[in-house]
Amino acid sequence: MIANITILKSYLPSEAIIIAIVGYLVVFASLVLLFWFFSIIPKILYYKNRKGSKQYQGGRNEAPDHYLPGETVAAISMALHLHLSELHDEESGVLTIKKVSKTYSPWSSKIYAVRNQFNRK
Amino acid sequence: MIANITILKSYLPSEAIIIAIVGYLVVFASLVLLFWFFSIIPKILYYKNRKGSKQYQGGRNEAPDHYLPGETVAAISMALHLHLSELHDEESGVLTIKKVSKTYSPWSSKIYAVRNQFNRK
Amino acid sequence: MIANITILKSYLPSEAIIIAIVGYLVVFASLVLLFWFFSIIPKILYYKNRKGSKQYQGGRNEAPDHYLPGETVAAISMALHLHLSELHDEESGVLTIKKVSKTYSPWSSKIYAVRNQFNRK
Amino acid sequence: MKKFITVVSIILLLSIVRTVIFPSADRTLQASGDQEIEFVADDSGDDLLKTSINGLKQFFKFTGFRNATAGHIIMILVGILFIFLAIKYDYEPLLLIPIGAGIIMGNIPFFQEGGLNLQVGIYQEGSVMNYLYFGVMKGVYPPLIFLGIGAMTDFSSLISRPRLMLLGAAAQVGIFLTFLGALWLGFDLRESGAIGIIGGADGPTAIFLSSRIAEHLIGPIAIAAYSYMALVPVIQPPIMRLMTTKKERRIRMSPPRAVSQTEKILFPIVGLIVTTFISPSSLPLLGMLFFGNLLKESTRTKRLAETARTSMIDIVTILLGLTVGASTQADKFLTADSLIIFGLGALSFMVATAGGIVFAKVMNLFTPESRKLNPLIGAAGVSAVPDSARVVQNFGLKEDPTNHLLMHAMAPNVAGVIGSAVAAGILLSFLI
Amino acid sequence: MKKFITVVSIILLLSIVRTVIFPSADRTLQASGDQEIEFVADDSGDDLLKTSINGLKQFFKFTGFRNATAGHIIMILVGILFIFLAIKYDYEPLLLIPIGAGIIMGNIPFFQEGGLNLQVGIYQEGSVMNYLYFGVMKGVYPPLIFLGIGAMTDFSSLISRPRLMLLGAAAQVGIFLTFLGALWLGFDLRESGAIGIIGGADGPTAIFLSSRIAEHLIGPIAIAAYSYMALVPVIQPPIMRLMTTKKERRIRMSPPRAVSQTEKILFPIVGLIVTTFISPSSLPLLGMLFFGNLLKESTRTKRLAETARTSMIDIVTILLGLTVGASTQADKFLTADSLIIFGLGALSFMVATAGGIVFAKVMNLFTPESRKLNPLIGAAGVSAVPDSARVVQNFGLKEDPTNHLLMHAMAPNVAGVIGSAVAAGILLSFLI
Amino acid sequence: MKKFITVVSIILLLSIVRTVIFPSADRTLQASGDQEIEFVADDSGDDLLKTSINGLKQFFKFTGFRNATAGHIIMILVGILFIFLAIKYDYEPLLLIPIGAGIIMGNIPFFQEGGLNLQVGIYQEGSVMNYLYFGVMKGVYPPLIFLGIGAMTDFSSLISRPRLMLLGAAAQVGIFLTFLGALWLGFDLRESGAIGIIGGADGPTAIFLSSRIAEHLIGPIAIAAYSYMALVPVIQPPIMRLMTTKKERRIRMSPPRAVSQTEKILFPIVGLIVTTFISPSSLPLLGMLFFGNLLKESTRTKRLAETARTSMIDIVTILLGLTVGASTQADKFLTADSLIIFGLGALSFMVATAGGIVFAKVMNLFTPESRKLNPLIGAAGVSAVPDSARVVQNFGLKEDPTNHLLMHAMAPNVAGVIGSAVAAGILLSFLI
Ligand code: NA
Ligand code: NA
Ligand code: NA
Repeated sequence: MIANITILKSYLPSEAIIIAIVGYLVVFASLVLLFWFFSIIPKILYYKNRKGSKQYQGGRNEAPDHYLPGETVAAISMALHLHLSELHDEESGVLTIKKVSKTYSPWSSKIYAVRNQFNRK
Repeated sequence: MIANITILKSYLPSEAIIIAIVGYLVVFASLVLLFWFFSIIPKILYYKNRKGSKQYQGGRNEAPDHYLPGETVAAISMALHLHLSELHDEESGVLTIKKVSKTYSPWSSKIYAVRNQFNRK
Repeated sequence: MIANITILKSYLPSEAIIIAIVGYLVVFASLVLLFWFFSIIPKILYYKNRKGSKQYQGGRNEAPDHYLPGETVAAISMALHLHLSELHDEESGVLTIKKVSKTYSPWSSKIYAVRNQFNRK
Repeated sequence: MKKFITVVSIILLLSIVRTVIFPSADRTLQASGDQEIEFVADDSGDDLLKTSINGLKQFFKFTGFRNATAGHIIMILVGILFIFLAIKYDYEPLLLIPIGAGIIMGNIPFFQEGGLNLQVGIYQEGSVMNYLYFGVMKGVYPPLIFLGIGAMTDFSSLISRPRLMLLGAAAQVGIFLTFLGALWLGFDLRESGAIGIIGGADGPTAIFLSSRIAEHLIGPIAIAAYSYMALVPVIQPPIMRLMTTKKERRIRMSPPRAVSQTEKILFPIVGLIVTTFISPSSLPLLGMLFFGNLLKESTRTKRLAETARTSMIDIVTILLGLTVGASTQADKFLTADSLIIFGLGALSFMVATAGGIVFAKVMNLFTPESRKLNPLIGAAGVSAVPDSARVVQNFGLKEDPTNHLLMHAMAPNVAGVIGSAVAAGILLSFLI
Repeated sequence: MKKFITVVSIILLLSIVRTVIFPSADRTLQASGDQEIEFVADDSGDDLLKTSINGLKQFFKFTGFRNATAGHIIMILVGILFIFLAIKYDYEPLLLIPIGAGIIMGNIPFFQEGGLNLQVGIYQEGSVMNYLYFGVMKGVYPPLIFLGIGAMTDFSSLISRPRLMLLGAAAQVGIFLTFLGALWLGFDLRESGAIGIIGGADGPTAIFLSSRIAEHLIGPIAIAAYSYMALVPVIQPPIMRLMTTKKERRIRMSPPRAVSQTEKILFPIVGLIVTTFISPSSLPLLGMLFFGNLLKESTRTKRLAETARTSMIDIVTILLGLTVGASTQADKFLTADSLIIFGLGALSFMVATAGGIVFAKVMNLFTPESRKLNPLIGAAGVSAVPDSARVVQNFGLKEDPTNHLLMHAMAPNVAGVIGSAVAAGILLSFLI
Repeated sequence: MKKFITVVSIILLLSIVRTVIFPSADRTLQASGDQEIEFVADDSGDDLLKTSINGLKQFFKFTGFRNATAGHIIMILVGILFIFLAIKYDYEPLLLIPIGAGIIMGNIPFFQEGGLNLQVGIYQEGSVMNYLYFGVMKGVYPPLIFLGIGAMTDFSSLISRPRLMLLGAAAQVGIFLTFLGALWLGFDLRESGAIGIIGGADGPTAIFLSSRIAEHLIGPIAIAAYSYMALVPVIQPPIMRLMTTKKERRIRMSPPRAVSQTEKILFPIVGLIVTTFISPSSLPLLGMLFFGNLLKESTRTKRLAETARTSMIDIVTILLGLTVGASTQADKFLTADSLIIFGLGALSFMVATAGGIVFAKVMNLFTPESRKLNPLIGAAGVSAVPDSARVVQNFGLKEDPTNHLLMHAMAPNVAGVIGSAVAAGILLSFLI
């Protein structure tokens, strides 16, 4: 990196290099800060919950009862995902089905046209 | 009211007091006019209907057949309302149910994320 | 037409007549061009399809299997259309049904009001 | 009781605030000194009742009762008529109800003497209606409506029998003859072009063209276009009867062929390029129309097409209808010009209908018996989608209850939309 | 490996491009010469680390940490409080969450010394928030919200018993007394008018009026109006207890009559004409309200009504809430005026509640026993739809668990919306 | 027959009107006298056919056929290619189809010699496209898109394992190296900043930043960003293969923990405050992103979130895609700069991918065996949500068909969006 910078420096104004370095550092800083917050927040919430009613926590988080190992769920989710990505999205899936059920004849598309266009403008 | 005004007058420009009085009167005037119109309109309509076919009126207004005493309906409506206000609104009710059926595992929210995000932008 | 133009000419600037003639010709030209394109395109596509896999064409166009004579479909579509136009559009049809099922009592409209207005603004 | 104490404490607090922050309370009087409230001239009279009456009088000056003219009342009645026709006879309610409400709103009389701008009227700078009218004046709403129309129109009837497109071209004769007629009646070239487009029987196109070349006529042109579009079931049948023989009206047409999805995808792309190369000025309208259709037919962007043909077009329709209606403010609208425009509009719809029918008959001269056209469908070439296609269907059924012309009429019907947009583009490039 | 080669080839290509197209690479240095990056003053020091630290310092100047003041922190906490109240207690969440988020966004501290415009703040020209705020400043959003409200409101409770409308008029006394109170506290006439409208208990109306006559107070007025609308369940019950006897609270009202669809269609048309003839300046609000209702009741334009009450109103609500929240930028918002406005706002809600109740009692004096009103429903006349009707219902149930007042309270509730819009129009015509 | 009489009467009426109202019909000639229609120079020739041919010639001057250049044709073909790729291979169709259609519409050739403004082109004042392009030029559309993205994104993958956020930071190295590369190739500082942001792999962010600091490059930068986002499945896998060992690619990661609703609600609030305190200039993007997410997670504003992620984002996507596409008008777009920008864009995507992977490997050095990261998920840090997460998943499955990385990759994927928005903010505050 340093070597790189030395090479670049002959071509580049140093303010640019500083902008790049500072910029990259700050992007890190902001996500590190977020990381730090969200490492702490659950501890605080958990601490609060432990002190509060046990039931509350249960209400919030029924997971333990229905817990499924992550791998299983991942597999399920993948199956779901592949299924969904085949249909592009739920909505377009629905529309595709409609469309198929409508193209039973050379005329069908016009029925659709009529239905749509009678609401026109 | 007059006493009030006298006290205020030492502090307030009289145009302000007039604006207030005229303003309040006019608000009343406009709603009194509406009141007057909608006291008369049903009479005109009813008169017209009575002269017209009896059937027409029946078609418009099947209420007599299925009439329920107001108190009963109010009770029903209140039950409905309390039920609905618990769910915030129909829509959010639906979504809440969906959400519940989805949080069966620590992973579930991400399935949702995947489904949503694959349509992204 | 020519006679017409002669009569008009005494009243009209000739540029206007030219605009009208050229304009009308160009409207024709653009639709003739489209006509010409879409007379040719299916031939190209059909030629390509004939050279390609027969199955592809089948997949695209299941019509032959379920073919219905155009007259029949037209009749069906007309029935559909009359049915739909009676309901104005699908949506309003649905809403009409809802409305009917709601006007069973003098109070009913207010239940609706409550349900609607609790989401207000 | 707790609350009563709260009230009292708030009042006390506010009193303290007052004396601390504003030691001299005359800030009010000074500030109001330069405002133009003049009804306190007889403040010295000291009679509150009398001054109040003066105040009421002053107020009355601002009411609609005081500022109303016969024109306002006439226009409000017209607005009510539009709403009545839409509700009672279902004439294009999606347009006539917003326009009717707009006419009423645009003709509520308000005080505008001495150039006082209360920011109420659609022509007053800073009013809400004026901001919403911007989309009409700059021609932004019509292309957005075309986007939605494209996303809801199925062009397969056209694709399957492209020669029917020519009927959509033929009916545009109404545009050009009306253009000449308007000139002959004394309108200038640009005004005549905008008036001519009423014959295109297409509301957004008419608004778009007039916003570009005759802004001051947007109101009457738009109202005429939409009125006659709503009245198509009244205007067209007599012309159709006059121009066709009984035998012609009974001609049966063969069913169109199937159209593949590839052709449907190609149509908007080819259509966009071909029509706008010929008439680049039609780009805002035709570009959007075909873009919307591509969103629909691509099968990959269903959610965009869905939004374009529902919430997007609805929002624009509401705003367009309302502001076009409101633009009929009596003092600007009730002129001899508006009346003449209405007369010309009626004529142009009749001429366009006749033009389509005649051209269908001409085409039949060059067509073998088996592929003859029923000349009635030429009447659908005026556009006014889909009402004129419906008129053709119903008229055909009267002659022969088994002869369904609806599907055949849809082709010239949508071609008429393209045709009038091209015509608008040409007029624009000659007259801008 | 193939890709590695691609990378290398692209780099080579770019290098060639560089030497061919820009023979002298100093274009960069020249171009950047006139830019205002000053942290390279000690470039001569040549120590990259040192310069980097300078860069970091320069950067720090721009962060919120450096520019934050106590005001920013207070306002961010207020924003969080709004969000908390909305989520925890369900107080008008559709408004308080956008407003709360807006308050936070409007109070992120940014560098603006020396007039530098980073286009971040809502009051900085060219910023995105500034563009979105346009709809608030010009009063365009409130009428659009009224359009949606009209399209979702059922006025049949009003139509069936029109005399309940008067309660909606009576409660507007809060507006005019607050107007006088604000004047007395030293605000000028226009400011007082805008502050008074808080007593109308209607957010869009308050924003609309203040955008016209006291633009600099939009923030505090809107926040006060929405805050107290959310707090109606806290503010109203004590007043209701104070002003009514146990016997009055137990009065049962007879059920209203059925309303025909014709009446429902006539209501928006007649309502529009009557109210705006009296107060033409209310046209933007009441015109839109009744137009929306006509879309709903005409039964012919369901799709437009549906869009108006869903996506259209939602979009406007998001933008309105967000920008109204963001307009509370600490340095403009945290003033003594804002505090006084909040105090006056609380009072005006109480006065309005009392006004409605008292008037109901007065009406009872002239009413036969069988048609007596339960004075509690007068409290619903403040508007704050539908919360104050709910408060009445719950309060009534406490006295008599079988006496449902909700339906009766809806009538003054929606009449209150009309009443405060008329009041806003009158103030506008006097004070603009 | 009745109608025939009507026609005749209308004509008669109009004739009378003409003679009464305009006694001298030369109003037309006068009015048209000052218009610039010059093709009647040889009117004296009196030969209508000849003059008509002149008219046709005049018309031809305006057609696309006459004004087309090679550039226009090339760009139209590019537009068709975009549409083809989107439909055939499903590459980001929601973007590529509007952009492709926009490219075609923006490159329909029109007459603009002598400064004549036909109001057709996107860069011509007063054209519809120009009005719609406003939202791009002023950077208004991108924040609205972020609002919708926030309302559809579930951040729980991030919340449950916050350290994965760092991968989203690491991949932004592409931005800063591309920035330096662009400078080195001769662009000035601002241009280089805008070009660098292509490496952020986030279309709205790229458009937002370039609209602020390099307006003239919006077109190529946006097209490059979206093109490479669509091509992520082609660009990333070779880099992923090159930078990882077989063993690394098979690392299995433990499932994340459950996330409570409270944490989900806190995330947008804390995220908004933290990131915009560090980089206030990112407020328009990140503020909207987190606000949208708050609407979603608050559970109280479902209807607003629903609208934000459906009709609102769809409308903005349509307008953004279309106008960004149309901004590629050949004479402004086909420059050496655009080519270089495309080259740099490709490089920056590769560098960003590598940066994410390398950083994941570095993190593994400091991580106990049980919590090791699969370095492939680093590649998802470039953002390009959700395509790059999908690429990671598919690539992982090739190595081990039971190792699902999708869920793990979502975390750096959404963190990458935040990271590039922060980077955009920093560049903005340095370069504005
Ligand atoms: Na037409
Ligand atoms: Na009120
Ligand atoms: Na990124």
